[in-house]
Amino acid sequence: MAVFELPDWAALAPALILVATALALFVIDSINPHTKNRSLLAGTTAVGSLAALGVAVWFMVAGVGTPTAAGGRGVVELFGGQLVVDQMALFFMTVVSVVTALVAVASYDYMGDHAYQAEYYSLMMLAATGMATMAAANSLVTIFIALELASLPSYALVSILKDNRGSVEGGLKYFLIGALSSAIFVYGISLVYGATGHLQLEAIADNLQGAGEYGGLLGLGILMLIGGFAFKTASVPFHFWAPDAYEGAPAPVAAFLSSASKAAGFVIAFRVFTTAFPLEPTTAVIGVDWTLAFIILAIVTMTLGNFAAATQDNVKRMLAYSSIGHAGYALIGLAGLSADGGEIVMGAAMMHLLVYGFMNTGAFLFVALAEYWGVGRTFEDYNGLSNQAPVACFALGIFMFSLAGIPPLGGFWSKYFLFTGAIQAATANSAMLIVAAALVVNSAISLYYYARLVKAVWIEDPVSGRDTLAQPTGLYAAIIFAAVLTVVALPVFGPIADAALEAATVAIS
Amino acid sequence: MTNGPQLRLGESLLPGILAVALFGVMAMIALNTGFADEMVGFPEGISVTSEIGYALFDFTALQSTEGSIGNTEPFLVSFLLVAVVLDAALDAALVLAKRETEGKPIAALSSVSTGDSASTQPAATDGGAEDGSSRSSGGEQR
Amino acid sequence: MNVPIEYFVLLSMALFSIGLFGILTRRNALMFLMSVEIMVNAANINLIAFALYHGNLTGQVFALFVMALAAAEVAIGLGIILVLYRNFRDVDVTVPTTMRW
Amino acid sequence: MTYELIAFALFAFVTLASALGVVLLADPWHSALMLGVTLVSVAVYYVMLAAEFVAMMQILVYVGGVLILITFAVMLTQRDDADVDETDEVVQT
Repeated sequence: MAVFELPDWAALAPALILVATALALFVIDSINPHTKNRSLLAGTTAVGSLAALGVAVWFMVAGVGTPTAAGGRGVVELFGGQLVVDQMALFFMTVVSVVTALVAVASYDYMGDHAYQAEYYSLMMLAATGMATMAAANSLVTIFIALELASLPSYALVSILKDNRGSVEGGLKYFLIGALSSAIFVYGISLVYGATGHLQLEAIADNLQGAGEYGGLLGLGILMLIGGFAFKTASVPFHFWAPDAYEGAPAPVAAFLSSASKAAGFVIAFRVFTTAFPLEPTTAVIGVDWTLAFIILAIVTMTLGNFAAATQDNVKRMLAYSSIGHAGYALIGLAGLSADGGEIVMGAAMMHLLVYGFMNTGAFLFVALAEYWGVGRTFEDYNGLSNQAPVACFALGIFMFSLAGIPPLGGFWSKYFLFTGAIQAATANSAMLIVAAALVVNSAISLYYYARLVKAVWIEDPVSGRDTLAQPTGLYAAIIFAAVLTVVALPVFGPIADAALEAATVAIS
Repeated sequence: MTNGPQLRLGESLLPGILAVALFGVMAMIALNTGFADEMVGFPEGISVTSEIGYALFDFTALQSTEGSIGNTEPFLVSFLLVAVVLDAALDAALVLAKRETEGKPIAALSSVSTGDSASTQPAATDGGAEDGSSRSSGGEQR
Repeated sequence: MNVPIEYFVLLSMALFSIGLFGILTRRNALMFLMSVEIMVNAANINLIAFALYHGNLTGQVFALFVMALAAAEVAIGLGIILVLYRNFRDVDVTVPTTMRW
Repeated sequence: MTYELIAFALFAFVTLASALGVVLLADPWHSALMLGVTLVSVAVYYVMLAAEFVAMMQILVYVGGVLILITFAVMLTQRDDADVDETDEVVQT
C-alpha cells in the first residue's frame, strides 16, 4: 500500500510528536526566558497537537493496529511488549490530541497575562504525552509511569494561578488524593506481581492459570488497581477531588483534565481488564466476577454525579459533577463485558469518550469565556448572555443538549449505543438491566440542569448594566471548533462507531 | 522545637480501628495464601546488579538465561519515560516554587532586597563599621 | 533464605495500614506526604520480596522506578505545599475552604 | 530459629515502631526524623532479600533526597510564633 514502510517505532509517532513539542517549548523558554510571545507558544502547542492528531488519524485510516487477518498492518508491539499500538491506542491518542489542541488555542486568551507562559504550555504538552503513552502502555510498569507523567504536570497546572486561593486549594486537593491513590495503585501492582510474577499484561494473563493459590492476593490487588483507575477517571471511590480541582483550576485546564485525562484513565482500565485479567480465568482464580465491581461503581458514580450536579448553583461546579456522572456512563463499558464478548458496550464507551471530549471541552471553554468576561460564576450571572454573545451561546446550547443526550446530537448516539449494549449484555448478566435503567433515569435528570443553563443564557432577562463583551479570538475559535466537531460527529458517526467497535473487538480478543 | 516528643492520640480512635481492621483483613488474605515454602531465589554466581543494568537497557543478549533470572522484563522504554517524568517534575516544581514581584518571576530562592541595594551598600571587610567615607568610595581608602 | 515470604508480606501490609491511618488522622499536608511515603515503601518491600520469591528481577527494577517517581512526586507536592503556605500561612489541609468563593 | 529470623524480627520491630512514631508524634519535625529511621530500616530488608543495589538506592534517593526535601519543607513552613506549643493541637497537627 505504501511506497515505503515506516519502522515499527514510528507507530508511536503521536506520542513522540507531543513530547517533541514539549521539548521544543523548553528550548524556546531557555532561549528567551519569560517570553510573552503568546502566539509563538500557543501556536507551537497547537501545531504539535494537531500534527499528533493528524498522524493518529492517518495511522488509524491506514490500518496500523488492525490485525493482519482483518486487512490491516498488524498490532505493533514495541520494546518487548511494554508498549502496544493498536486501534484502541490510536483512538485514544486522537481524543487526547484533539482536546489538547482545543485547550491550547483557548489558553491563548485565557492565560494572556500569566507570568509563566512557556511553562504552562510545556506542562500541558508533557501531560498530553503521558496520556498518549497511557493509551499505548501494555505493562503495569509503563502504565504506572505514564500515569504519573500525566498526573504530575496536572497538579502543577491546576495550581498554576499561584495567587488565586481557589486554584491553590484545588491543586492541593488534587495532589493529595492523587498521591494517595497512586500509593494504593502501586501497592495493588505489587500484589498482582506477587500473585503472577509478571507485570507485562499478556504475561500476567498467561500466568493466571498457575495462580490458583494466590486468589485472595490477586483479588486484593485488582481492587486496589480499580482505586487507581477511579482516581484518574474521577469515579466513585476517588471522585471527591474532581469538583474542587475543576472549580479551582483555570477553566481550560479543567477542560483538559475532565476530557483528556478521563479518557486516558479509561483506556488503561480497558486495557488492563481486557488483556491482563480476562474474565473467565480471573473469575476462576479470585472467585468473584470483577464486572460486579464495575456495575456497582457505574451505578453509584452516575447517580451521585448527576444528583450532585442538579443541586449546584455554580456553573463550573455543576459541570464538574456532571463530568463525574459521565464517568459513570463510560464505566458501563467495563461493567457490560462478559465472557463471550461485550465489544458493543466497550465500543460505545469509547465513542462516548470521544464525543464527550468535544462537548465537555466546549462547555468548559464556554465557562473559560465567561471567566474571561468576568460575568460571575452562578447560573444567575449567566442570565441573558445570548444578547451580547449569540454565537458562543448557540455553541453552548449545542454542548448542553449533546451532553444531555438530545436525539439528533452526538451525545445521544453514544448513549444510545451504551443503552443497547447494556440491554444486550443483560442476557449474560441480568444486573445490566439495572445499569441500563440507571442510565436512562440519570440522562433524564441531567436534562434538567443542562436545560437550566441554556434557559439562563437564552430566556432569562439579562442582568442590567453589563457592558459589551469582548470577543477573544482564540477562545471563540476553540469554542466554535468544538461545536463544529460536536455537530460533525453526527454525519461521521457511522465511521466513528465502526472504528470504536473494531478497536474494542481487537482489544477484547 | 525544643519540646520533647509528644504522642497525639485524641480523635484517632475510629481511624485506628479502621486501620487495624484493614490490616486484619489483609493479613487474613496473606495467611490464607498458599505460598511455597522455598523462594525461587537467584542463581549463584550471577551479579544481580549487572542483571538489573541489562534489564534497564534491554541488553537481552547479555542477560543470563540459566536459572530463571532471565525472565526479567525489558525496561528501556520505562527508563526513557522516567526521564521525561523527571523533566516534568523539574518544570512543575520550578513553576510552583518561583516567586513573583509585580507579575514578573524572579529566582526561586532570593533575598528580599533587589539588585540596586548592592550598589548602595558595597561589601567591605571592615567588620561592618559604617562611616560615610568608606561607603561612598568602597573600602579602598582605609 | 530463612525468613518466609509471609513475614515480609505481613510487614508490608502493616506498614500500609499505618500509612493509611496517618492519612486518615493527620491534617498537616506534610504529614500526609510522609504517610504516603510509608505506603509506597510498603509496596516496595512487597515488590522486592516477590522478586526473590519468583526469581526474576522485574520487581527490583520496578522498585527503582517507584523510588524515582516518589521523589518526583514529593518535589511537586512540596512545591504545592509552599504555594499553599504562602497563600494561607498554614499547611493544614482543612484550612483552605474557599471553594465556595 | 536462625539468626536471620531474629534479625528480621528486630528490624521489623524498629520499622513498625518508627512508622507508628511518624503517624502519632505531634511535631512534624519529630515525625520527619522517625521517617528517616523507617526508611533506613527498610533498606535492611532489601539487603536480606538479595537486593543490595536497591538498598543502596533506597538510602541515596529516600534518605538523601526525599527526606531532606521533607525536612526542608518542615522547616520552611514551621510557624515561628511562640504560641505553637499551646495551640498545636489545632494548628500544627
